[in-house]
Amino acid sequence: MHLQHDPLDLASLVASVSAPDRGAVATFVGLVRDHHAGRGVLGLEYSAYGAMAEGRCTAIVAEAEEKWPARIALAHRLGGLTVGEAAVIVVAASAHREAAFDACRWVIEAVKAQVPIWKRERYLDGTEAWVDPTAPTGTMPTGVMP
Amino acid sequence: MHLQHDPLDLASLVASVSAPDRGAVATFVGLVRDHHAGRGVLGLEYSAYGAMAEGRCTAIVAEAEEKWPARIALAHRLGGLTVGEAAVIVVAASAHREAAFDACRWVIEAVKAQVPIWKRERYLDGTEAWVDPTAPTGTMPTGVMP
Amino acid sequence: MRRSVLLFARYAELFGGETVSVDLPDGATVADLIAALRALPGGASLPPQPFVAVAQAQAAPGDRLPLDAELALLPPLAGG
Amino acid sequence: MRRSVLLFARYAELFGGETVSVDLPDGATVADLIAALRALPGGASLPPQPFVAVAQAQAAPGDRLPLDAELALLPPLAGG
Repeated sequence: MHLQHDPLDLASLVASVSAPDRGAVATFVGLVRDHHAGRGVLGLEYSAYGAMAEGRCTAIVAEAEEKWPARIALAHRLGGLTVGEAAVIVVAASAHREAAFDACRWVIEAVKAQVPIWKRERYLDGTEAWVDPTAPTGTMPTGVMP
Repeated sequence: MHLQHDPLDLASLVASVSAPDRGAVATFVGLVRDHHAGRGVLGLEYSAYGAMAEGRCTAIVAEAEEKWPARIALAHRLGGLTVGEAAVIVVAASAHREAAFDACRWVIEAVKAQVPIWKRERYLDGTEAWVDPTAPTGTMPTGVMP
Repeated sequence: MRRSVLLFARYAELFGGETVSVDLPDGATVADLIAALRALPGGASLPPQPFVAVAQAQAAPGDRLPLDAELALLPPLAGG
Repeated sequence: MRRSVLLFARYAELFGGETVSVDLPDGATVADLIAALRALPGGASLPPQPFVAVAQAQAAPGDRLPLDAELALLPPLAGG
């Protein structure tokens, strides 16, 4: 399972792929930021096309483990999150730090590009909006409502 | 202080540089491996030119924080370590994941190249040796003694 | 035939539910599905090439829709 | 004048202690220091260009040794 409503735990994900013959562990943690496109963010809600999202995460991990001599852990949070909470964690453990870094970076890019997850942000001014990373930067998020 | 004899704690290092406006956190953890140059490793001992090593770590962190919009945490273990323990941890927190990854990777390379720390490995066969990363791979480590 | 399409996030709000039904001819393609969705109330504000998943995989406009495949209309992804 | 040089790791074993003393002329360079160290018992197995730190910074062979600077001879680094 790569998607979970419970808080993500970096240490346990690192432990899940560490091994005595994998001395290099690269990780990426995405935290909920307090601002987006110039607006103050209070928190957000992640939702997903659950079955497809799980399937894409599993496929991404498998593809990374085929491309690099590395073991990958991947977890993405769903539901309500507040500022500072971890939204996504990628861990890549390898005998070689180049492979660990490259695999970790590739996985987070693949997650952003391929996994059907959506984010609804709540702003300081009381409004909410669905985040659209494909929208031109500087424009208002789509679907703004009070 | 970047050098410590106590075990390294990834979570507290991540927390030390995370902030609501830094949503991307890249980390590198170097663990003691169970083999080196084809030999089984039981554990190792790190020693340092303490004052210079602390100074180089501080300078590396400062240089990385100037090159990238990131905050860096860096800790290196000294003394005796067993297989699987964390020897070094780098954390780079930024608003942008590219900066976080690039800074993290640059710091670990700089640490390996610049910080006066030495490693004496203990092998399964009862021998010990100082590790020399500049020696041709495949050769025996220098200073092997029973 | 009548096909049910899964909706998520902003598109679920757009169409007012988590699924929507459309009538499609035999041999219909992803492009036909998009056209049918666009004709529904709320569908006018879909982007030119919305992301359609067929059997939980990204599909191209020319792909035919297998009879029993799960169909879904996906807003721009925002995970990670 | 007599200068003390800090030794570490394998080089401390090589010279049998954590410091070693060498006689150097005024205006001596890093290269002079290395030559003096190489002439000591154990010094023959030093590499051609060992890493010398002057005042805790890497020094080049032609650098002069300031009078009060801390001198150190460093084996190949193995941290990280």
